[in-house]
Amino acid sequence: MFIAVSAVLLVAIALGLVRAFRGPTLYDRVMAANMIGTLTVLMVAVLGFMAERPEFLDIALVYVLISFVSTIAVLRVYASRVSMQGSDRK
Amino acid sequence: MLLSNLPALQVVIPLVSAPVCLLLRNPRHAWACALIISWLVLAMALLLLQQVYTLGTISYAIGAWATPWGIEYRIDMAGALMILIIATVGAVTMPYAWRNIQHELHRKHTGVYYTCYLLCLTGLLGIVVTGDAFNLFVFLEISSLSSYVLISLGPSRRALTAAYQYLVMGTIGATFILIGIGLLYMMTGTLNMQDISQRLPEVADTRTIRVAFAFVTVGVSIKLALFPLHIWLPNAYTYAPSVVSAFMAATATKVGVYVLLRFFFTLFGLQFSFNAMHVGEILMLLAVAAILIASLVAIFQDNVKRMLAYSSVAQIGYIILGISLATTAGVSAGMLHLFNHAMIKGALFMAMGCIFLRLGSVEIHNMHGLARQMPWTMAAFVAGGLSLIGVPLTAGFISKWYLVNAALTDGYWPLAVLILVSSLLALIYIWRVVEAAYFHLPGADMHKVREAPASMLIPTWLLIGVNLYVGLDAGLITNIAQQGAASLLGQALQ
Amino acid sequence: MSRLKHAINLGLFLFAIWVLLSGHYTPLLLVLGVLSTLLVVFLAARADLIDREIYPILLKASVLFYWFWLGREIIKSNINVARLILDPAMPISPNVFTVRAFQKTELGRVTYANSITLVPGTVAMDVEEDVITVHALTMAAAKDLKRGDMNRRVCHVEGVFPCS
Amino acid sequence: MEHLIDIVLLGLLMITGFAIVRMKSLLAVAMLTSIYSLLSASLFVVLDAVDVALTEAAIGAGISTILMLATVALTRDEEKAPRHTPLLPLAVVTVTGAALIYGTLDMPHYGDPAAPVHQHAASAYLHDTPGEIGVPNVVTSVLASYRGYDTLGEVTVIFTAGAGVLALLGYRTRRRNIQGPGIRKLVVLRVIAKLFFPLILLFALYVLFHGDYGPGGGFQAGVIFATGFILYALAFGLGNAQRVIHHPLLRIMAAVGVLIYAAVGIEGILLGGKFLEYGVLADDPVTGQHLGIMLIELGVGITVAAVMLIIYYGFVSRQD
Amino acid sequence: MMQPLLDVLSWICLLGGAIFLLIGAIGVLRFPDFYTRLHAVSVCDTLGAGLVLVGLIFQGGLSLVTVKLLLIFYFMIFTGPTAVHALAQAALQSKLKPLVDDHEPR
Amino acid sequence: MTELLGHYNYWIVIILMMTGFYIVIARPNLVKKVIGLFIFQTSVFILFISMAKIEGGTAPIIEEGLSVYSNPLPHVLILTAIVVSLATTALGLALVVRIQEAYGTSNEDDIHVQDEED
Repeated sequence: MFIAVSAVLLVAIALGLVRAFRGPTLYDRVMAANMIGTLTVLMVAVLGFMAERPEFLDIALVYVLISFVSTIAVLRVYASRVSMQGSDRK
Repeated sequence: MLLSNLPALQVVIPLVSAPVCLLLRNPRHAWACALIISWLVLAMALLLLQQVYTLGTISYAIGAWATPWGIEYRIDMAGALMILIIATVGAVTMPYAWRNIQHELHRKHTGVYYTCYLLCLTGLLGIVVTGDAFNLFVFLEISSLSSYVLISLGPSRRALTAAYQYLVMGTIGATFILIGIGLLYMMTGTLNMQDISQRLPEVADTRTIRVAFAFVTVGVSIKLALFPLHIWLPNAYTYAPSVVSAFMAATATKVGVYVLLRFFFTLFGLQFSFNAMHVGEILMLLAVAAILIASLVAIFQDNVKRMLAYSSVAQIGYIILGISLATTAGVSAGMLHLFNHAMIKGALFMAMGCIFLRLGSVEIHNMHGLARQMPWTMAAFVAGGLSLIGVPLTAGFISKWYLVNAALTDGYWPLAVLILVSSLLALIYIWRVVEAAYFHLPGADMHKVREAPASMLIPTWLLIGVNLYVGLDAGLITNIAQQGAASLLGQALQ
Repeated sequence: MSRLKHAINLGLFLFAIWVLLSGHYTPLLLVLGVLSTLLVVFLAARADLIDREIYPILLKASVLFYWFWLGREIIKSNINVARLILDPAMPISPNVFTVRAFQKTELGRVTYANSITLVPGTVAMDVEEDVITVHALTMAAAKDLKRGDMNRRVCHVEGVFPCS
Repeated sequence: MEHLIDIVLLGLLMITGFAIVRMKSLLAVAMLTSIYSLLSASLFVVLDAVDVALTEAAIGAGISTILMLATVALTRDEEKAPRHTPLLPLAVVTVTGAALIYGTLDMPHYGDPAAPVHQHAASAYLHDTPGEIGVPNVVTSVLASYRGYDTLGEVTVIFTAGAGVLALLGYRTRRRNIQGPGIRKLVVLRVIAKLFFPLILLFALYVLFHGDYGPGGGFQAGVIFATGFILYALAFGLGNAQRVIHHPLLRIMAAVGVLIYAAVGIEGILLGGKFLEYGVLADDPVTGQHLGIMLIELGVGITVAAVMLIIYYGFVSRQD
Repeated sequence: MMQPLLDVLSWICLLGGAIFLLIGAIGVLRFPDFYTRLHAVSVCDTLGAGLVLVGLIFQGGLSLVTVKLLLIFYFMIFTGPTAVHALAQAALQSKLKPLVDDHEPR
Repeated sequence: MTELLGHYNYWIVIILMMTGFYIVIARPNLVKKVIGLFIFQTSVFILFISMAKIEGGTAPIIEEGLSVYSNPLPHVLILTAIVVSLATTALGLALVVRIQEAYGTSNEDDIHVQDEED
């Protein structure tokens, strides 16, 4: 059962990767990365149960936090650049 | 109690002082801290050398864990000699650094400079004393990372690109070494060098070990700037602050050579490295190419620092040539040259720093008539240059003499000719500077140039003094080099 | 004075989390837990984050009830969106509109905006003062949101009456 | 069955790698690098390396990606085509790869319990750790005690990076607390950051002190701690974050962490043992080990957190 | 007695979650523009992830594991929409025009 | 077949390493080079971790009732190596930022052109 779930997760990650490759905008890629982050969290949790080592959940928790912060950071760093360019144009 | 922990303290004391230096906001205090530590390190190095001289190889188990499980520090004669070289150059360049750094670095960087210098010193010492393959990688990275920073602090913007280029190549080299260590670990199950060398014969005939050997060799060759992989070196030495050039030229590549020796002789063993893998022939070929090509290129440089950098590549060729013979005579000649070249290049780069301080340039066409204004600096340069060429009564002559002897013993007489020819090339490039400084009429602004300050001249002359001393009485250092070579090769033959 | 109370509340909440996470109840780890909690509360105070109670609100009955309601909404709209995704014709009609948030506090508005985003089919694109720009996948989803059911319920939770 | 996941993940990694080579937009490449890290982190979980997975995720998907994006934001986004033909690099890569594949032919098989790697030192670590160190997580015991000296080197490496970034990028204190015109609109982010900031810090400390029992330790804790502050800086502006932890304080923290570590080692010498011998720190060797490991993990955590923030501040304060 | 029931419940949840995750991923691929794709991400973030976690909670029983899973769930519920919102906001700020259906008036 | 499965991991890892290596040596953009180094190093980490895996083993955190653990030593080494790679990445990127400020470009070829003009 866990196998089936992790297989589905892998397929979903692959689909997310396709979106990350195709873009077309940066935001699509960030979105794909964010989704892959979520899927990875679930994957780690499921793997933890599969290996019967639920200590793995700590890792999943860290992933949630890190992928959130890095998504936000990407957007903020990029947004500051966009607003900079905007002010340049004026 | 402290004495028995000397091997650990040798590395840990500069390590601890680096963060302390960062905390000292006043650059003068940071400098004083670094100065004291450098001389302390030299004192410890001498004590350690004396211990090894009397007691033989020292083994120190960090954390008191038995060897294959914990990390071992292992110092034999070759290691002690290396430590002495590093510590000497470090101690001599430190008093020199103050004026040089004030002049060449932006004010806000001076504090960080001393921190990074101490870290670099830590890394280099750590590489030499460790008996653990992975620990070597870690300290290699400490020294590399700090030297990237040190180089990037140079006065022109090209220092940044030079540092970047070095970073990329250095990281490739380090990663290659890491791959090699990984493969070795995979086949032997241990990281301790002694332990690996004992377990290696069982698996020596596998393709994995051969590949591991190749990767380690290529990786270390990048670090020590062996001929076709030297491209990072000229830029790095040219654009780094002068004191950094002096320190690095005298230590960093030398430690690279030492790592190569460790891997070839201690870890893989003479038998495997030279008989099974035929690394001797390849090294000899590359060394010959390095000596000839780099010397030729050096002749056409206008920037003297760049010229000295190419000359370094050529001199590394000599050292490698000695090693490639794989005889006690050859290796000890290589190690002797390693010591001598460290002293020579250190002194020459320091002389360039003096000139840069007063002249603002190290290009030959700006040096016309300089000898009249800066007689002591130019005299130091000439003395160092003579040693570089290998004129009798200088250190350079001694090591070349041993090198020629070693080559002749093995019947490689063309090598002897090669050494002679390349000495002529060295004569040409040194002469270009001498000609400009002594025999050309001074330029219009030359009368404003003054002699370098004593704080920079004295350290320069100290290294020149070592050169001349070795040239007159080479007994002690030759003895140490021979013992070092014997301990390297002897271990391999066991 | 109330800042201190908030700080104590935060500390208790964090310590509870620590105990739940830890799973090792040796004296050493509990002491470390207390120290960690104190450090975090200190930093949060330094960062000027203890201006109101956030965590205790999350455990109020009305909030739990709201979560329950929101969960049902989420499931419903999830099934809707899933159908849209799988439909070969993909009958979507994306549209953008604005809604006014009735909530008075920042926290309330954010709860509302995040609830909008949580429910698939609508995404809060922008929050400026009390105007929320929403992107909806279908007209139906937009209509659903415009009815203002969720808006009122968030107000309820916030405890701000009456909603204008 | 784990094999299957392993194979698929490696395949995905390979595809991502190729995409990174081909992609011209550097922002896209940075995002793909982050995905690459996440995928390799999951692979580490499959391969039982939980501590490594934790670190790789925190480093690769977190701070490295942020740094890469900050750099790309300062440079031009599009990558120019190389001027030289890629034939020589291609040849070099092919030769290197071929050599490595040649080397794999005599390797022990993947997962083979009889491989030499598992016999010598490793089995001793697994066997002796409960008795000698008394810590369930063998990775922690090897990291902090058996090979504690490597970890001292590791902290020094990170300290070097901090000093280097300090030298290269320096720091500028922001007077303006709020950056960009859009900060007013960040209300959602601000509220969520307010909610999460204490939780992330607490979680970092939890990871720090539970490294003995589960995945984690000083390094991971330091990174997570810094991440919490990065989130704060993102939501409330760099100026505010610098107000909470001053730059001089960061400098001190970076140095103090290394000093704590080294001091534990030197204390071992002063108490008559070897450098980094924790056994002599207390009457009972196992207690001494515990104490030593805890202290050095603390040192690691402090330095890493400080250096991460120094690096982040350094990069972001260049954005003007 | 309870165990088989819990198992069945957990399998149902896991399977359902997996299906929603897959659908969400397909949506991310199929939807025509960035803003519509965000809705598909929402599907993954909410019901997909939620059901999988609930399924795991049933497996874990009443223990610390459950607490950690709940904590993950809690984190996800807050971070997911915030990230999606931040994405939409950033895209809007950079003048990325949403695809709007013009058949029906606003 | 066993040969293939037994080495599959290593071969893919080698391809990954070479991908990163290729980026470093073939691409002129300085940021991309650093990214290449990052990929190169990360792939080496996978090589190490692969060799630590034991068939049927589990994470090396000792627990009652489990007997087969994967090898902890490579994990420790790679933890250190990850830190090193982060330090390298940070320094490399900091250098790129400074080069960009000094040269106005982060393309190696353009920098060469500017250097030759000096």
